Amino acid sequence: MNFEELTQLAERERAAQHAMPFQIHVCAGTGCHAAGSEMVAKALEGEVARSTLKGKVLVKCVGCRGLCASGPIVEVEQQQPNAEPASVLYAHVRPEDAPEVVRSIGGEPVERLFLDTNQPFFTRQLKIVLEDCGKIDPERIEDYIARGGYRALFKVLDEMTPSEVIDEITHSGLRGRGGAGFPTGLKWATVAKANPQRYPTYVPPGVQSQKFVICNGDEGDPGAFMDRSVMEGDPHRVLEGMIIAGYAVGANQGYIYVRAEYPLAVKRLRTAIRQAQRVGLLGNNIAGTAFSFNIDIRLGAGAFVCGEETALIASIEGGRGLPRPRPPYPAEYGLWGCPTLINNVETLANIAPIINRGAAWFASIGTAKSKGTKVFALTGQVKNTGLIEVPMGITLREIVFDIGGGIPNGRKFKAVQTGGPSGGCIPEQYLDTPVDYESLTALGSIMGSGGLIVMDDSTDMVEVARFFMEFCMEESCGKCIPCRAGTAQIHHILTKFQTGRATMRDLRLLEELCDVVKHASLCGLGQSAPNPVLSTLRYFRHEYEAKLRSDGYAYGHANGAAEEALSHVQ
Amino acid sequence: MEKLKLATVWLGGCSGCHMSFLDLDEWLFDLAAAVEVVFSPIADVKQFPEQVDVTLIEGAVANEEHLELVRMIRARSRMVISFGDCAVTGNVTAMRNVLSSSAEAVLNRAYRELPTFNPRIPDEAGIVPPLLERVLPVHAVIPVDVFLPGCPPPAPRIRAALQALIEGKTPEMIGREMLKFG
Amino acid sequence: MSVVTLKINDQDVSARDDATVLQAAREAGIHIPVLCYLEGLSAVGACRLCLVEVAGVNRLLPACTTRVQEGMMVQTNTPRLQNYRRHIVELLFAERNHVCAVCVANGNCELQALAIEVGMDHVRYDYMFPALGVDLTHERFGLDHNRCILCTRCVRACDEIEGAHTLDVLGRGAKARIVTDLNMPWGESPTCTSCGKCAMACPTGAIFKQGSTVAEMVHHPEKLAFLKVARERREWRV
Amino acid sequence: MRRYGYQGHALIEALHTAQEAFGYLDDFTLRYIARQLRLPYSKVYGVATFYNYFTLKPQGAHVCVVCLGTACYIKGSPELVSALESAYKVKAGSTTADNALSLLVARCVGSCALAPVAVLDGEVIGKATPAVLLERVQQRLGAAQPAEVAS
Repeated sequence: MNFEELTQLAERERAAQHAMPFQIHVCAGTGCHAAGSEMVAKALEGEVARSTLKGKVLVKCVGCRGLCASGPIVEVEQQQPNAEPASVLYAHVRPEDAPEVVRSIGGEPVERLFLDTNQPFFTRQLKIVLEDCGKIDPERIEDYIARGGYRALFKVLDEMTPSEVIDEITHSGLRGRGGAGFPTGLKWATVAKANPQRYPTYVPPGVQSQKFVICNGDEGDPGAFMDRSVMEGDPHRVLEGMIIAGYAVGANQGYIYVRAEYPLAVKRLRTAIRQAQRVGLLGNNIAGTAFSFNIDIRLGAGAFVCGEETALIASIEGGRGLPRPRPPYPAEYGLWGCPTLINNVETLANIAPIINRGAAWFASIGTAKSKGTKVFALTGQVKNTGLIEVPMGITLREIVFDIGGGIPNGRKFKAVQTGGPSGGCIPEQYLDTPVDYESLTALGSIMGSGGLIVMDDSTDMVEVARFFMEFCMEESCGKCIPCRAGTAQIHHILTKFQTGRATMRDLRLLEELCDVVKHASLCGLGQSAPNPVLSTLRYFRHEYEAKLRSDGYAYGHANGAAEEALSHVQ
Repeated sequence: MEKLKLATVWLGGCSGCHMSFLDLDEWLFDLAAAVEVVFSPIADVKQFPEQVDVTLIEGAVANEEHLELVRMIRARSRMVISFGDCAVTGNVTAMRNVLSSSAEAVLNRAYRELPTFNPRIPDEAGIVPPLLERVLPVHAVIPVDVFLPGCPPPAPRIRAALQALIEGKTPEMIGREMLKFG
Repeated sequence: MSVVTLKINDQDVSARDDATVLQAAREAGIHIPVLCYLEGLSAVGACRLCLVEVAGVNRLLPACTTRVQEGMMVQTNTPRLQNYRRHIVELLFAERNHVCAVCVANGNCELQALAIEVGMDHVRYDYMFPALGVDLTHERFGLDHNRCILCTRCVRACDEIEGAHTLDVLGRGAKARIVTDLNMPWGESPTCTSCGKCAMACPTGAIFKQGSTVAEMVHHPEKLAFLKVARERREWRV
Repeated sequence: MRRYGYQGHALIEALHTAQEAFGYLDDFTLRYIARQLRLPYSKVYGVATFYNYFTLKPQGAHVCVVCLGTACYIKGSPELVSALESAYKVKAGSTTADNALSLLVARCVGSCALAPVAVLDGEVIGKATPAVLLERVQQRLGAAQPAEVAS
């Protein structure tokens, strides 16, 4: 396929869609799917076929719309000349609502199911990564192309050198969305520069490439499902980002590492890869150029540590997912010892928009050091749970109270937890902190991959810390001692707090141990594992102290130095 | 000048540490000149005295009597020394903890499963103090000032520690001679 | 191959540019404690005892895997490092059932020696007392999981030098254990050559010769480095 | 395995395929995979036990996975687990004696907005309460074993 063919395909698809004056989008994301959206879609299709609108309404299943708690979500779109389609959103739609929904098409919306999009949940969001999620059918490449998909790839292949692509990404200020926030352009430049022959390598036969691009879709944080929604709702966007990355760094082979627990994401990515291969956007000599790029899917198998770059590589190589010391970094010494670019799903989903609209546009969004938007999975004790995308620099208060709609059941806000088991709890007094990498780190938490869990005043913060530590303990790979034995001891001490057996001595030891695990562990899992404990100790220390046993360690006290204790015998 | 009041007690251990203590041979005479032994398994004193300068605790805390005693020792002693590996780590005494976290299982194993003759857990009131669920090192129960490891601590190590204390100094527990477990 | 100069503990040291900080330090007679590292085996940077401070790097780096660089400034024994090392050794003692008094390696144990080196007079953590087994099915060797610190020296010796790969690690985290083949008794292993390199490599009393009793097991880790050189270079042909 | 040219790095893919086919990984399967990929037994065993997704024990006729991810946890999923545990006399992570039901817990099934979540034979049950979940499980078990429900 060349650019002309792409344009033609897009035109054709758009014309076909415009021939249908109405579209009904039924969310088929995991949340709505679980709420029965498949039945709703069938009912709507049947109803349309029976109605006078037959042939004028297209019913399609789309990716996540974000407001998962109100699922199944249905959107009715009406084409308008020279403007974005007018749309009406319905929540909690059941199959038996189908006749009413179809009857209302072209007329007044169904009041009972109507979801006002003029509320902060929608108006305060800014969608870049998720712009097509919930608009397009994730199982049809034509739909993606019709909305401008793969234009960025052709722009890159036809007009830009690899180093120009890297410059563009660098100037955009994009930083890794996997959690640590490493500048993406710098990472690409390092891989592009890296010499594949520097380290002795063993590349298995059948694997040709000397450099690799890996998409990290091993979203393991409990309470996070951003990457899942992107992979399920807009898989081609991820592929396009990967192909561009491959072109920029000089790699010909890519791997998407996805959790096996995400069967729908795996299925949609497989479909997307097949479709892209069929039209010549993946494979040898893409778009008739000299550039070739292939993508394979590798399944994770349930190990949180494999989100760590070097552990992920070990897993793709077919081994236990053990991290190894860095340096050398994967950018120089990665998969099978070759230079390897590893980017998170959300990072790669940002690439095409940056190429299309330019680095300056992207850099105009966000704060001085954190550009663009961030997708969060907003969950916990908050009215509107779901998937949101917000510009960097928005405050936590806006997220929790405007977008999230505040705390339900008349309870009070207590803390918001970001970054999952690697992050921390942020209390009320810091709610006006802008969301960017540096500010969250300064508060003892991290941006993380995007889990955002709201806790109300009924939450026991020591229990929260213990919960996360149990997670880290069970997910520790066991290779290095501070993480393997340290997380187990932290968990043990926290359990003592919860069973009324902790003493002041345990509190002191807990603090010392957190410092050891944080600084002596081998990889990010161990280094960040103490964060939930440290942040709750910092902001909710009184909750720990209130749990100390009342008789404490009160069986006398040590005298320590004999010089003083025994001075009377001298 | 007062003489240093020294106590030694024997909790959950084999008495090997006390044997090693006796291995100090003729230095015991020098010791006797410098300290007053106010309580010890090798002295006939029934009640732990009110005021003690230094108490050496051999053995781990294994039953309720031990628990009560170490708390009393802490209250009445200026310096408490964990004397030997059982006191410092739990050592062999604590190996029963691996078996189960309940004392019941340990008693069953020792008195019911293993004996070939008259298997029965001694249950007459007041004859045996109840076992703790888990055997604990002394510092898990009370603050300890000095740790004197070894199974048993070699006599020269005991001497070096006591010598320092007699001189009113804190023993320097450094290096293989002073610190090796086992 | 060129030579770089660096400073370790304020002492000028020169080393080949492909040397690790640990090698450079050893050449210069500067001691850095290690546990999972063994000359002759690949370095994995797992035990974290050899962590050192490098000026300009805000993380601690393992000396065994970090390459020297021109002008590097390394500190190997700061109070902070000493503190971490003691904690690490204490964590190991609390993790499984290390009872020196009844151990075959008493007096010849690297863990015990480290405890002395870091000044561990007692363990501040609660002991975990996991119930772990002992495999005595092999006719020549025994494997006591209670004394294993998961340094994987035996696994690497078995794979890298003997080439049998009878040993590996099963599970993960605190539940990880050394495993023989498909978790079968060692004595029934179809792959074990009974070469004993695992016993040479073991730093504690976890792998031992059958029949050895308290304090009788002496390991010979230095033999492995010799074998490695012999097998790789093959220069002493007869 | 052929797809990857019998390469060692295909181990995880091979384990996935085998588990999909047989439901779990038994000794024979592990042995076969090791020989086909020319990998040491201990390595195959090490990998199979490292990852949560693989199981070496057969599962029950029905599988109920309760999510213990953060969002589900703070919205009460531990109560779901204990309700099932006491109703069917089964510990989390194991299977009932009659092999009818396996009760598993997951770290996160990624449906946090529906917390608390349980997955019963692949069907996601969102905003679950102990009562609803017990009812649904009983329906499944009943369908498979009408005799037992009658008794």
